[in-house]
Amino acid sequence: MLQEDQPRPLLEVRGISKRFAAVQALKGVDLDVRAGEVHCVMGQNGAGKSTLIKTLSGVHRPDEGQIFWEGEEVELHSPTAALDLGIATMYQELDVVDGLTVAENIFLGHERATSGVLHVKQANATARALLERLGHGGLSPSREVGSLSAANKQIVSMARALSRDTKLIIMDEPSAILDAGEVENLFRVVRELTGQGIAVVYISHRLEEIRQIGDRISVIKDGRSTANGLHVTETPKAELIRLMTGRDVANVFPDRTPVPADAPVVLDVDGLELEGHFDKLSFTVRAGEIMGFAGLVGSQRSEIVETIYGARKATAGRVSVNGKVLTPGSVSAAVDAGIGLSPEERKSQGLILDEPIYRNVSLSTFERFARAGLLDERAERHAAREQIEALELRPADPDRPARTLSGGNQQKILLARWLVHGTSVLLLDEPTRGVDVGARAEIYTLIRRLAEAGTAIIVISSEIEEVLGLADHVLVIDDGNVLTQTTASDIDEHGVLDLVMKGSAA
Amino acid sequence: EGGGAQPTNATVDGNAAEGETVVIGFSGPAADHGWLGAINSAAIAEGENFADVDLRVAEGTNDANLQISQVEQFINDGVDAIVLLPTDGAALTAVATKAMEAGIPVVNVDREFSSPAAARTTILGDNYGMGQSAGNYICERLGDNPDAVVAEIAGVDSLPLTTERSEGFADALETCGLDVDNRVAADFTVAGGEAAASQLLAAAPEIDAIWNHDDDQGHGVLSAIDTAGRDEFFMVGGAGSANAMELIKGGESVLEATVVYPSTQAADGVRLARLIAQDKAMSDLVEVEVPKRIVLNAPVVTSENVDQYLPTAFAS
Amino acid sequence: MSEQKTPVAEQPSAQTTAPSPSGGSGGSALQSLFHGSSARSLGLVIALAAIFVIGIITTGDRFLSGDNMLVILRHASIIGVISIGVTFVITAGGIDLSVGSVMGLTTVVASLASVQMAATQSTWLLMVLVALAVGALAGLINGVIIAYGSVVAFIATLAMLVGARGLAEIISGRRTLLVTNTDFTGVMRADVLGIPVLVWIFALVAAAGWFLLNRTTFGRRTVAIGGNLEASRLAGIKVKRHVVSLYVLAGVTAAIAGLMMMGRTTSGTSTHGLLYELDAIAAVVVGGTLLAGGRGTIIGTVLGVLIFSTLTNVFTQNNMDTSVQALIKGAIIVLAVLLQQRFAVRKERKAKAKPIRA
Amino acid sequence: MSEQKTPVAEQPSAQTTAPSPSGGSGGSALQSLFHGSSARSLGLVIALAAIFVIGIITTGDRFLSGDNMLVILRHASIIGVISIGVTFVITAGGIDLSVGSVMGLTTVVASLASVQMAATQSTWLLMVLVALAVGALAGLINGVIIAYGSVVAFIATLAMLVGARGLAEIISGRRTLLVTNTDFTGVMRADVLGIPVLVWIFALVAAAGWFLLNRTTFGRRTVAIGGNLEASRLAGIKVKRHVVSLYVLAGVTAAIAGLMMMGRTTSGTSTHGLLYELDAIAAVVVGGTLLAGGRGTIIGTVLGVLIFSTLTNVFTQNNMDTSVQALIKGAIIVLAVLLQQRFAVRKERKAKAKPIRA
Ligand SMILES: Nc1ncnc2c1ncn2[C@@H]1O[C@H](COP(=O)(O)OP(=O)(O)OP(=O)(O)O)[C@@H](O)[C@H]1O
Ligand SMILES: Nc1ncnc2c1ncn2[C@@H]1O[C@H](COP(=O)(O)OP(=O)(O)OP(=O)(O)O)[C@@H](O)[C@H]1O
Ligand SMILES: [Mg+2]
Ligand SMILES: [Mg+2]
Repeated sequence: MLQEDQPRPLLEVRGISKRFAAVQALKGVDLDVRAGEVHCVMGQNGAGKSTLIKTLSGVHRPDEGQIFWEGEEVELHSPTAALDLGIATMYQELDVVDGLTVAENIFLGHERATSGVLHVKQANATARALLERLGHGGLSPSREVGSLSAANKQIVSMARALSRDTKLIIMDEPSAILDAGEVENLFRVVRELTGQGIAVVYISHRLEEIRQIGDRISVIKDGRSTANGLHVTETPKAELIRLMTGRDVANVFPDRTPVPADAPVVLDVDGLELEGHFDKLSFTVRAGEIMGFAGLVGSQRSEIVETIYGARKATAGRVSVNGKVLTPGSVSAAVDAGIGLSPEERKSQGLILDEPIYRNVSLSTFERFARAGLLDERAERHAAREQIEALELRPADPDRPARTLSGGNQQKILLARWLVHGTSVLLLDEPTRGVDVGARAEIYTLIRRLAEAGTAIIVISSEIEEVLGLADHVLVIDDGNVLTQTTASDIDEHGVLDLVMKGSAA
Repeated sequence: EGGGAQPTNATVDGNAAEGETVVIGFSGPAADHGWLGAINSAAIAEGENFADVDLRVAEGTNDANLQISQVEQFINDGVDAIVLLPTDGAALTAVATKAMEAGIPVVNVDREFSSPAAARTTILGDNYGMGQSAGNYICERLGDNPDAVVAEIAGVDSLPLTTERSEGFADALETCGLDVDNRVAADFTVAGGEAAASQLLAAAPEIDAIWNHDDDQGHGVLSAIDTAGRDEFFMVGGAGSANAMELIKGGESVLEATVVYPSTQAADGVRLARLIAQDKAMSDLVEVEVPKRIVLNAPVVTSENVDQYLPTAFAS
Repeated sequence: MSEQKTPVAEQPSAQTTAPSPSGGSGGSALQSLFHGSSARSLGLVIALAAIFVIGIITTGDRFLSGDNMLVILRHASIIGVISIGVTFVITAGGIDLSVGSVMGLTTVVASLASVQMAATQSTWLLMVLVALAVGALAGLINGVIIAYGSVVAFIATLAMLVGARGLAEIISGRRTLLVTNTDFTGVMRADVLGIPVLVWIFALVAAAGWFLLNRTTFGRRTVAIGGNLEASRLAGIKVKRHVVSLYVLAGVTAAIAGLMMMGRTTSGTSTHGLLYELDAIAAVVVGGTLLAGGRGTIIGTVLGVLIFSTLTNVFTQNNMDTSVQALIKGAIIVLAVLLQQRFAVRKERKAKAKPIRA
Repeated sequence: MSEQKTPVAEQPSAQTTAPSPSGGSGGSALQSLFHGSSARSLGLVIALAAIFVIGIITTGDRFLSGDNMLVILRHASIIGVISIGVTFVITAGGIDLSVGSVMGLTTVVASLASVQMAATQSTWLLMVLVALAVGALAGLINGVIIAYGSVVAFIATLAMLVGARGLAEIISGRRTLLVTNTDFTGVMRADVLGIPVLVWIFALVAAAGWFLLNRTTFGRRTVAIGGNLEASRLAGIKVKRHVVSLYVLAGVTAAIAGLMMMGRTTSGTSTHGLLYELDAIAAVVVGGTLLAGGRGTIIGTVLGVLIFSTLTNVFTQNNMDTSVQALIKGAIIVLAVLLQQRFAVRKERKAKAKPIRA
């Protein structure tokens, strides 16, 4: 709660409510943010964090409640209104335009121009300075954003927020697609900002990060404030988790069950090569084994699993599943052979946002619920519902369009898809990106359970801790090359970081 | 034009005799319906008839811009004569004038230029006259019944020629106190005629006479009449296709008559262009030059005179 | 982020198109299916009713007579069959501009003297087979160019529009070929239970289309591909193959429409089907199928076709000038879409009013 | 992320279309701008060159003569100007089917006796103003219906296509109106430095279009809206207003084309511009502008227009049957797009071969 001796808050939110069609996303949320602080907003998936910040950035109009900016009540009826006040937002979903250059993206909406004519040089120079300040001086301002990796797009998005004359920067899960090194860099920038008196509202599901960077914390649960302005240093982790989830979660990785020595090799990757990305890659994954891919963002881990899956056509080498060699470049062959992929960008690669949950769950299997091409929706729905319940997907309504789910729950849909399918190899590209603590533990348990049932699993994660905690074996990858292959217990976070730092310096 | 020599007025045989080879450019609208298809085919056939004619045919188009550039191309190529059936007479006047100024005689077919200087010779079907002929025929048949219901199925309504035909029709009907009670427009196609006619028949439960502007779309019109099972009226066609004339000859159809709109205009144009380019004259005229303007008749073909017209009718 | 490639106009509707939740208690599939489109269809039904009322007011009983209704239906049937095929293509996020042209081509080939001669010697079904084969082949070419050649559907089918018309002209020698096979015309021009065969065909194709789109894996794949092509591909759906089959389907409906046209006009010519592609797309989109793909409704398409055909009928009944018709038609297209959207929004609002807690 | 609503055909090309990074060392903006489209334009230049070679082989020097080049350019100029406007609309993810129709309407209104009379009494520029006003107004109506009425652009402009043609017919009484103002026709039909005014206008509009698209906020926002509408909105761009202005722009280019047509034909009629919308869209997309929006190229559009117009010229030079022409044209549309994609892919491969770590 706001203390009497504190200065007037920069931003004050009182009793904000917001309803979408059938969902009451916010039911009276309070928040106060002071200049120069990092204010963390926490809550489970679907708690309403993104909705809250969208009301603060003028995207959604709240149904009820008031917003005060520097003590004055304001109405934010458009993104421009918020930007004009000095509120800049990095949205959870990447908000860059692929067809424009880095500099053009940064200045989109407030272009460096005289009567409409662009100052390309000036914009590029300013952009370069901004990028340098963000520790990414190597990113060319004239490069087209469509050719950048997701992490670099995030940098562009941050540069855009910084390019405005802002007093408050809202970051909705900025670290979700960043690796350890990038997160360090992000924190450096955040500290620099707060040093200048700029306030930062920071949303993340990574509790460790909050401890490192946050000053105060507000917690939202089911659209209601359950805590407001707690001091980070005074709030134990367990307390936070209780405030978010209403219960205790042991946020530990499930115990490993040793892979039997005679477990058969399920996935055999032999001399796989994708021109321009990686070459001569060989490794095997045995039944019941979890293989972790560690590495920096941009180390081509996604490309590797996508090539195994046939989504990209390998230029050389072969992939076999249970001894059966797969047709290169054919996803359907891979799926038929029993491989499943949960892709990196779930919205664009994974989900049909306007279709109901159950159809998203059954996207790879609906043929199974058909006789002579005629769908048995009852059976399909039943199978989907089982997984929805098993994964505690919220809302548990199979007919709700996937678009209206929170990020973590959308991720669960993808897992449910392959659970219905029952694959023998599961490729998980960033499976816990944007997933809350509670759900994370559930997903870890689930992955482990699948492994115990004999599934061979590859997990890519930018959180080294997660790779080490979850996997049996770890491949440390840099720029498409395997630096080390080792059992997870033989290496620690620093070991991995040292390896990749050395690798990329070379 | 024509060089220095005096045109010669040879006999028909003399005119047919092979002369120096002339290049004739032909450009017309897109052959998107039977009559225009026949116009094109007849022109090409006429060109092939003469060993001394090298006929260049430009892509049929309904776009004045494209047709202008085709004529410009003919001018550049220095053809000996141009036969032009314009998509729109007024729109092609300027470029035709340019051709004439460049010394290339232009034979204007069917749709008249807005300036007499744009063509060496103009050969026209008579659209207004065509409507008049149809109207007069209907007047003759129904003149004693001022309450008679007359319907009209026009062609492409956006074309000026359709407006002319309809005006001629309305004016002729007026002379016997009739008017057009129901009017629909099709698009010169079979399908369009069918669609328009079936709607028309539904809208007018009792009809005495129908004038349909085009025999090609008339095939569709007759299908619709057949489908509706109606026969209380008689119908007059337009353009004069062979199919229509066969039906008139057979006498079983509601189609009693058709107004000829010559589909050989462009072929005539090619002939005249050849004569002009070779400095010949029209053999049946005493005049030693090809005339400036020829308006073709729009006769009504009935079962009585059909045999006379069948040979020149076009197969749609 | 998903808004990304949506056409400009989609922006606000994207918010309102989320199919309504069918209630926390889990309504049946049937229920949810109808729910989704019924609100939009209601707008169309109202538009159609309004046109009917105008028809009745201006022309009285004549408009409502059984014969006139059959005129409307017969007129709707040919474009209707094409529209069913186009609905599938558009639902999958594609477009087919060549249907009218392909239809013309099928009528020309099936009316060729040689084909008709062979048909007379064997059975009229031969003409049907030939037409279907031509339509399927044209669709196959479209599909392969689009799916395997990665040419945008708009351009690939535009090329087919131009090319098929040219081919039809060459084959027919730019003449109208008469259909003389009386078995064929007899069947196509007959009535069954007082309803013309053409109308029956339309009804059958529409019913089959509804079933295919809503009840089969084929339909599910179509919607999935239109909703998110990349996700469908990564889920293991053979996207390219399916896309090809969609254009083949559109080609086949064009061929069926061609056969109906041959029956209706007893002729085959390259001008059959001129500009039908625009009429079909207009009917499909006015009907509520998303031009961007991911949502398709056969019922909406049928209503869309009926609206246009009834409109034409009312115009003719009132002996209206063709230019004025065009002006009014333009206005009505916009109004019908606006009306349909209004209802979809209302539906959404109602859902808001009785919140369902998940 | 961008795949979602992309039309079916985009799938594989979406992977290959990522413009090449212009090098980590930071090439100049100009360099990167040209880089992006140059690979695709190369394919077009090759296609154009191939048509030229065929022209030269089959017709020799006559084809290459300056006069013939001017014939090609004059023909290209009118459709070219329209295509520039359409490029903007398509780049923003929209479409405008009404440009041809609106062009016809502007010629009719500007050629009305009353307008010409007033122009004779004052200045011929009055006719220009009237035409521009009509075009802008039509575009405004399109834009408002699309942006504020949320009607899909395809349908809204289809309605305008039908409606504007009807209105033009009513106003002109379906007659061709003669342009008698000799000041106007004098200017429009003149040559400057041996080049026709029409060609100058095309060159100016194209240059202005290039500048507007690549060097101004307006252009960059157009790309942004086509590429990611939601992101554009979040960045504070007034998306609706911008969309309206895009359709106004297309209307204005249609009006300019109308004026050129009036100059060229010395007439105004409702049939001017018939089917120009399809020609323009074909030229724009063949030129390399993404039909789904988010990438536009004026240079590509100009090349696309020139390809079609040179092709027509070569056809006529060779006295080719019109139906065969249609067939070949269809094939060439597909080939041009395939060729252009091939080059884009090659470029991409090259870029991949030397990965750049940012
Ligand atoms: N446009 C929308 N339409 C309908 N419901 C929505 C919409 N946006 C969000 N919701 C719903 O509002 C609730 C809050 O969502 P929100 O995205 O704010 O959650 P979040 O706290 O950001 O979750 P996460 O951590 O997963 O990002 C969820 O139940 C979600 O399904
Ligand atoms: N379309 C593209 N064109 C050119 N380069 C690209 C393209 N997409 C990605 N890259 C580059 O390829 C590299 C790999 O990118 P990506 O981020 O997908 O790797 P990753 O190992 O999967 O990382 P993550 O840890 O996020 O999974 C990066 O250097 C990126 O800049
Ligand atoms: Mg969120
Ligand atoms: Mg990746």
